[in-house]
Amino acid sequence: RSAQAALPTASPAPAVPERESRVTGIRVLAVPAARQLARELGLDIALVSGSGPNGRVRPLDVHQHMERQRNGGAAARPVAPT
Amino acid sequence: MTNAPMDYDLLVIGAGPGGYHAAIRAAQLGLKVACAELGAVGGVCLNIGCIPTKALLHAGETMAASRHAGEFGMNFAAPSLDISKLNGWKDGIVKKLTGGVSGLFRANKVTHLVGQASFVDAHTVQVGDKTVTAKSIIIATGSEPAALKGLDVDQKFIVDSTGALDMPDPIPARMLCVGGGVIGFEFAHIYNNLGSKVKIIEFLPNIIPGADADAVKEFGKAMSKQGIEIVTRTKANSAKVVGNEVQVEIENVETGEKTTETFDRVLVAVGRRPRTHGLNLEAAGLHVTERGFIEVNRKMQTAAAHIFAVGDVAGNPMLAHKAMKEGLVAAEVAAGKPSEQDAVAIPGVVYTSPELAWVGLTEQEAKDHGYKVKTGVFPMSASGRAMTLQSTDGFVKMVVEEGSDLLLGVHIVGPHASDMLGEASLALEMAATASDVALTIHAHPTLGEAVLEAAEAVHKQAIHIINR
Amino acid sequence: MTNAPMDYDLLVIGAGPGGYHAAIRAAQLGLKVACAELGAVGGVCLNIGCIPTKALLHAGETMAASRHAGEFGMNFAAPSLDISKLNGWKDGIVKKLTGGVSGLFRANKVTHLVGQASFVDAHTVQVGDKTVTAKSIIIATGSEPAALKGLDVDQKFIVDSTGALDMPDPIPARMLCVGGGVIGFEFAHIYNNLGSKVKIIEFLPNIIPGADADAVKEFGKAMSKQGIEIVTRTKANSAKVVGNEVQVEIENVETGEKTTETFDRVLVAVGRRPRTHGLNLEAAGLHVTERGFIEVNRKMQTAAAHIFAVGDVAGNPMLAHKAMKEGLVAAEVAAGKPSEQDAVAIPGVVYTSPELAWVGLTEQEAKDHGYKVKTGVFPMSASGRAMTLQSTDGFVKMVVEEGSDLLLGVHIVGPHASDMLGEASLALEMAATASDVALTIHAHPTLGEAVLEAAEAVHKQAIHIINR
Ligand SMILES: Cc1cc2nc3c(=O)[nH]c(=O)nc-3n(C[C@H](O)[C@H](O)[C@H](O)COP(=O)(O)OP(=O)(O)OC[C@H]3O[C@@H](n4cnc5c(N)ncnc54)[C@H](O)[C@@H]3O)c2cc1C
Ligand SMILES: Cc1cc2nc3c(=O)[nH]c(=O)nc-3n(C[C@H](O)[C@H](O)[C@H](O)COP(=O)(O)OP(=O)(O)OC[C@H]3O[C@@H](n4cnc5c(N)ncnc54)[C@H](O)[C@@H]3O)c2cc1C
Repeated sequence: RSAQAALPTASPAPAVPERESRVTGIRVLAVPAARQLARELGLDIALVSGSGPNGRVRPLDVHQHMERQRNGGAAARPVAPT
Repeated sequence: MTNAPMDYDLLVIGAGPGGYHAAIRAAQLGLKVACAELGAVGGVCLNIGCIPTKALLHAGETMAASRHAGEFGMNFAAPSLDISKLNGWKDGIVKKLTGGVSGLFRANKVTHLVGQASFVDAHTVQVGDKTVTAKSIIIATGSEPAALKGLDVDQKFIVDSTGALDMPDPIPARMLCVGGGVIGFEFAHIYNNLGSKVKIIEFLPNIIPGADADAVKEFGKAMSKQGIEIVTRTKANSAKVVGNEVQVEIENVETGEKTTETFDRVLVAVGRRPRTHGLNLEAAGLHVTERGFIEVNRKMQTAAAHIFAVGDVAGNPMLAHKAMKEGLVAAEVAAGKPSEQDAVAIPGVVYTSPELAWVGLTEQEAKDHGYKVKTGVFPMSASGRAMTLQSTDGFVKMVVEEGSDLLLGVHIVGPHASDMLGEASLALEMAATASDVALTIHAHPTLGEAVLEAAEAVHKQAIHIINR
Repeated sequence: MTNAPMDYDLLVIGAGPGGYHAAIRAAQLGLKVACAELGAVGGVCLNIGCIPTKALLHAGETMAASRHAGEFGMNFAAPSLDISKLNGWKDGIVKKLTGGVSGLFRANKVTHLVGQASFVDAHTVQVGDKTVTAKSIIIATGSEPAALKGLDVDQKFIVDSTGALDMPDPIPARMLCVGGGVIGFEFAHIYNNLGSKVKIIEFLPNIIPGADADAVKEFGKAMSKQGIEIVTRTKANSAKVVGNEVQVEIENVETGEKTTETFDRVLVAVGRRPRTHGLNLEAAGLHVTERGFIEVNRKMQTAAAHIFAVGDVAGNPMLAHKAMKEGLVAAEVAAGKPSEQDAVAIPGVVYTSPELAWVGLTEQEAKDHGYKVKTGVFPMSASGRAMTLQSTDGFVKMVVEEGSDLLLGVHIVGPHASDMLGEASLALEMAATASDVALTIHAHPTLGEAVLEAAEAVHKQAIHIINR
């Protein structure tokens, strides 16, 4: 499999993104619509902090993240941009 | 390739679920689309896969239901079975669906090109005797049954999944399924319900590879109870048609012991391999992996960014809904959208009765990923709805991360298990916790209450079982 | 009341779904619990409601399935029907489930007090000839069938839902259901499948009040197609048993026209009313509303904070899963937890075939709430799985807020519709959008794909229909 691919492996098990977005998990905890929105806005979903349980990211969190970035990024999480 | 305008914005090769989803979505997004198909639209799935098996499974289950009706005083005599009508009914459903796809192509202005596609260069493809150019190309050529040395498929006595779909008259008295995967079990279930004595042999120590070990055990128990003989660590070395019978040499791969057994029909269902022959991939600068797949990234792009591969040809699991999702993603990317195949979980189903259905991580996979795991199990035997459906074998098992309560996987053996996957899949994609499921009202009396109760069981708060 | 220690931390009155859920959850949380019940544990739901109806529905559907099997060449002769065995099977399931609840009471150390409960004061209740005190009390006394003037239930010729559960031998040739609600339709479907000619009359302009208008229309069409005669704006004025027949005066409430028709059995299913008689609520300082309900807040507390009411007696909708949820909330609050009945949506189901199942807002309700509404509809006739199940009547309709894409309601007519509610309910509780559902992989071929496609249809991107 290619290095950038994070595709289903040998069994019908989930794709496992290689990057870790939080300590306890290996999944980006974001609802599908938020993941799509982040892509549309050209944003790495892993950089958005979610307001839900376990930091689950919803579309509103993505919008708020963009808002903060527009306002100078002061409130953005201290994560190195990709 | 010249600088002349291209014939199409997008050429899709193959009109199986991956291909026709790609073609239709691209057309919805305004692209000028053609789809090349050498056989029937609908691919393996509609013509000789998902759909005809489900039709036969329904027929088999109707037979089984009539037998169980005696329990509530409804006594049926054995029905007469018109096999040619059964095959015709099944074929009619296939025709309706493939005709539907053709109609959708017309309505969405997708040009259907008839013939085998073969690359000329990275933007040019020969289809039959036509040559067409396209800005983007999606390869969706699917897969075909893997052969097994020593068992020559004649589609009459020794069949692959395609031959097995043609129900013979009479129903074979003794049936052997070589391969204890999803396809093997679906056919075993069909033939068993329609009257065959069925034996399944599997090389590996476990049937249904990829599914949760507990679920597989429960599923195997239910199948055995229905009379299907399941033998693991066993292989078929050879099969010889003698008269109207097939003599099969069967070997226990642990002891090396060999026996010869006689059957009336033998199904070879030992896997599928990606199909790229005749495509002339090299002309487009593409290569396949050691296992024959075309490598892709999350945007379904191959090594050439404007050429995509989706479905069975692009990797495991070889499932129609994976092909569909990938087809949509590739079409959207070709249309300039930022889509990705970012699914958390791809469900799997064995459409027997009870069904085995799962999505997400098995308990073992979750542990292997380093999760600290809790599970919750609720047996179908404690479900009122399952009792009224005379189908109390099975359970719902939930795999959850300890601490975060994050749902990692759901494994179901039971009636309508595949219908319960909707909730389970959505829960995984939404990063739901077991509490999210447990706090959601589930209608009573439904099978879905077993999902609720399994979530409660994670917290030792199920109501209808004693939590330990 | 004295200052002496109380006998129990919690006394639950009524062992229906609301009551037994409350009792078990409270015990799980460490409370000392008693549950008073004057009849059989399990209440209406297990004994004479949800469960026995579903058992009979399954029997009826097995009969119908055997008739449709001819389509695929499986020809069944009419079965012999042993009615006493049918009744016995149904009763056996009820016994198993109610026995299960008794077992759960024992395992959870819930004391079962036999007898009618009646308040002595706000902490003291007389149960049969015992007097018990409790720190908290949950009233879960349920409901009973509403009577209809002029139609005197004799449980033989003129029956309510309890009498209708006792299948007569022979099956009545002509059956009238007075009341076109959920219960009326479930019995109509049972009797129709088992051979009765069934007529349903409904006073209101629409059957199944509360359900989405489009869904109800589709549902009514499917029921009519199966031979059930449905007449709205019509009422029964009187019924008279003459020999072995019932003569019913039926009035068209729009024209005032009256006719007399003859039936072999008449079911009165015109609603249910909360049951508080004999409770002596006044002694606890409680009162009922004009319609007979006990008013509660979101913590299920009555005017007295330590007395709770849950289930049918606490308000509409009178559904078992609402009672269960409320029972859990009340128990948790009594145990000092911050629980609330905060459900976004309480699902409703008619367990016929096809089923009608819904959760959340109807299109009209959404508009009435001021939402700008978009809908997406996907017909079962375009579902491959539905075709293989010979059940293509119906659709999935999604009601979504324009702009935000927020899911507001899901309305399903189709096979296994109740199984698809799991996903719909979770989606509503998780505040999912139509995109969340559309982006989730749904296994192929499953009925759940119709949910996915309805979500896609909201965005005019369904694959298997032409989007307009
Ligand atoms: C018996 C059986 C039962 C199954 N049941 C299920 C099930 O219930 N659920 C499930 O999810 N999956 C099931 N599958 C698997 C499923 O059928 C496949 O995963 C799915 O069909 C893959 O879709 P695809 O679009 O990748 O390829 P395919 O469906 O294989 O379609 C590929 C198409 O490309 C065409 N093609 C190939 N090469 C060329 C060429 N060079 N030029 C032009 N056309 C070409 C082929 O003719 C074919 O029509 C089943 C498979 C079998 C065999
Ligand atoms: C034919 C029929 C079919 C139905 N099908 C469904 C369905 O499929 N799904 C669904 O969700 N709902 C269904 N319902 C409705 C469902 O049965 C009720 O909503 C549910 O039973 C309500 O539960 P409850 O705990 O509030 O009360 P109940 O189930 O009514 O239980 C109340 C209990 O309290 C006892 N009791 C009453 N007064 C006293 C007293 N003073 N002292 C001691 N005990 C007392 C009663 O004996 C009874 O056992 C159906 C109803 C009927 C009639």
